[in-house]
Amino acid sequence: MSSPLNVHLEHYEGPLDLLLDLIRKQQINIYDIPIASITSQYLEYMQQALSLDMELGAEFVYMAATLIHIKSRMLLPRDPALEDISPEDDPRRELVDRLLEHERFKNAAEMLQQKLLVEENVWSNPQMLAFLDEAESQELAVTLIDLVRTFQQVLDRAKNRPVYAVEGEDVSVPEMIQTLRSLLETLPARESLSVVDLLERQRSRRAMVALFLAILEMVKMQAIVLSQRDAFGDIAVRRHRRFGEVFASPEAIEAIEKGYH
Amino acid sequence: MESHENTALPEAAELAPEQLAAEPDQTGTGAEARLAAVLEAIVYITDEPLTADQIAVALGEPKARVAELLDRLADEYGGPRHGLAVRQVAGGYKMSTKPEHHEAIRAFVRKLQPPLKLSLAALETLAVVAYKQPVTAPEILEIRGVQGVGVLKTLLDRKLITTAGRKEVIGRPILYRTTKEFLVQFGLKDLSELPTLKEFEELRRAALGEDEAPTPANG
Amino acid sequence: MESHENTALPEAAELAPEQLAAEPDQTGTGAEARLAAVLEAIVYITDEPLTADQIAVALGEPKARVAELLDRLADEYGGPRHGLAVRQVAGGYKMSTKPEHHEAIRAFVRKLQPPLKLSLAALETLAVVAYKQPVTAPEILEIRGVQGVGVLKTLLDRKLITTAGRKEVIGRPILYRTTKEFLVQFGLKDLSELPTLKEFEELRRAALGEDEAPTPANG
Repeated sequence: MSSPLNVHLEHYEGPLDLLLDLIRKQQINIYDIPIASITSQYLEYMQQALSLDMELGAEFVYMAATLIHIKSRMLLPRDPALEDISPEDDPRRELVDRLLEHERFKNAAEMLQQKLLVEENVWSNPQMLAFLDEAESQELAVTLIDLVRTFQQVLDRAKNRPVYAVEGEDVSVPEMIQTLRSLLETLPARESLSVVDLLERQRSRRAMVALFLAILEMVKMQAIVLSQRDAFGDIAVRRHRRFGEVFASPEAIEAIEKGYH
Repeated sequence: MESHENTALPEAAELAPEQLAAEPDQTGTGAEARLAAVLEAIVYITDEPLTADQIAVALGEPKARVAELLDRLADEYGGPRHGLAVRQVAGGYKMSTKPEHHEAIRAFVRKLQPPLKLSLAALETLAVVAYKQPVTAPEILEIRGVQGVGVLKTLLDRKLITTAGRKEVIGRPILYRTTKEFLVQFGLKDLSELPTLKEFEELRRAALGEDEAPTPANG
Repeated sequence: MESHENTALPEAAELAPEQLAAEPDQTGTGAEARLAAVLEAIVYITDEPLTADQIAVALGEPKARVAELLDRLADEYGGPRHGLAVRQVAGGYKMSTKPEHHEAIRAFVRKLQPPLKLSLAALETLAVVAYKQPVTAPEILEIRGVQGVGVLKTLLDRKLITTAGRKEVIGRPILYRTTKEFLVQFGLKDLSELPTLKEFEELRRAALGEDEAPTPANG
């Protein structure tokens, strides 16, 4: 049997696109998919893609597993007596539903593209500007997304801002520990500070480094606990339960002061 | 540069109907013609489609009358003698050239607005948002069967979609919906103008049923 | 992914026949009406007045015919039903609103409830307040790295932010927070609906990953 994929290897956005293409090109009745041959064609595509170093996402692998699973379920003989009591759903049913749903949205996307095509051939020439005050015409209509994006840009700018060398503004690690300590002391129990926020508040690179070292020292002293909810997420700082104990003895700070002088 | 200064009108500060009619004839068709003329001017200048309600409120005119005159305006421009159209887009009225003259007009268009280029992935995502809104990113991924929310950002950047609160499920994912800009860019009067998903299904089935011809290889 | 950047006619014709199909009857009054329509669209779309000669040459139509149709167009728009005019300016034709309606239009524009519009500085400040609230003016300056307390007043005037007591540090600076009006303007039920920076970052990173960086083989 010849594969519909022999000519050239098409790029598919996802496994549903690939399956739909296989089904539609061979004019297969989607409600009665020959799962064995479709599965082997699907796997053949994956193999060819692999040999050509084409990038296939994890979802392609997952779909392959799904197909094989369906195939095995269809091969299993069902007890006719059992079938009478509780007729089993067609194992292909869920996949077919997903394929049809996906296809509907592909068609909708096509329809949208046609609408765009028409709009591209239509021009407007509004003359509102002549009737607006100058100040108004320089303002932008804003949405929520602009708000987030703008905040992100402000933070990026703050990060890339040239660090002005402010004499006397530089702080030592022990000073930074004291600062952090007082910040944390006033913080309600169980609340945390964001490390990113703390770093952003520093005015110089030196201060940032000092803050960073201070945090490490305080972890070592068991004065604070760091937590991170997600990989690459922000890091939260909160008080260790021994927080009070640690700072009760002045030796701890003294030891650090010596270490940094 | 321009002379909108030589206006004969005294203070038309509050746009009461009597004041709008500058000419002596205050009755019937005179005032009507004048309102129609003002509406035409308004549809011409505005950069965003305005609804009949918005226009009526700002003018201080009865909504029904404004709506009727706007529809009449749209009808008039619909005729073949006109190269302009007054179309209903995003619930409002918008003046533009007619699509069938695009070839002739193209040569004269200075500020060709860059066409809205969207990848197929972006269009599919947009379609899912349009039909399933409000919808979360995981739900979109489920339907598309593909990893990748990057296109969402493209759509957000182009203001075709926006956020619509959060879904009250674990993780409180952000909900997305289409914007007014979406309707404008795609020339849609409102969302109900989109064909239903069922209609797509029927079209396809009809095509397969009547015609056994292989579906053309797309591309 | 297809490009319809240049004239999309062949494709277009099959895609949306009724809307884009251009040609039909080129004879007699049909052609005349069509040329008149094209002229109207051209006069509308061009910002510089074009002479009848310029238009005729570009369209490949007889100059006399173009000039005649343009004059007829100007006559038609001259009627009182029209709020627009096609006037001869500097030897060319140009569409504009009629001067006698300018007061009405200006008053209309003033009364329009505009979408929330802000200068970039105001938007930045609002964003900082939204995400860092309650926050003081010095803290805002610190984050933005730009002087400009004037925008705070703008935001206060527009009722997008309000004061929220004083911060107990030296100088006891005033704290600011966003208002209910802020929520209304941005379509938020409450502040927890603000997308977090993390969510935005994820979209951004995903967008970069998908659109630009070629993903390394096998994830």
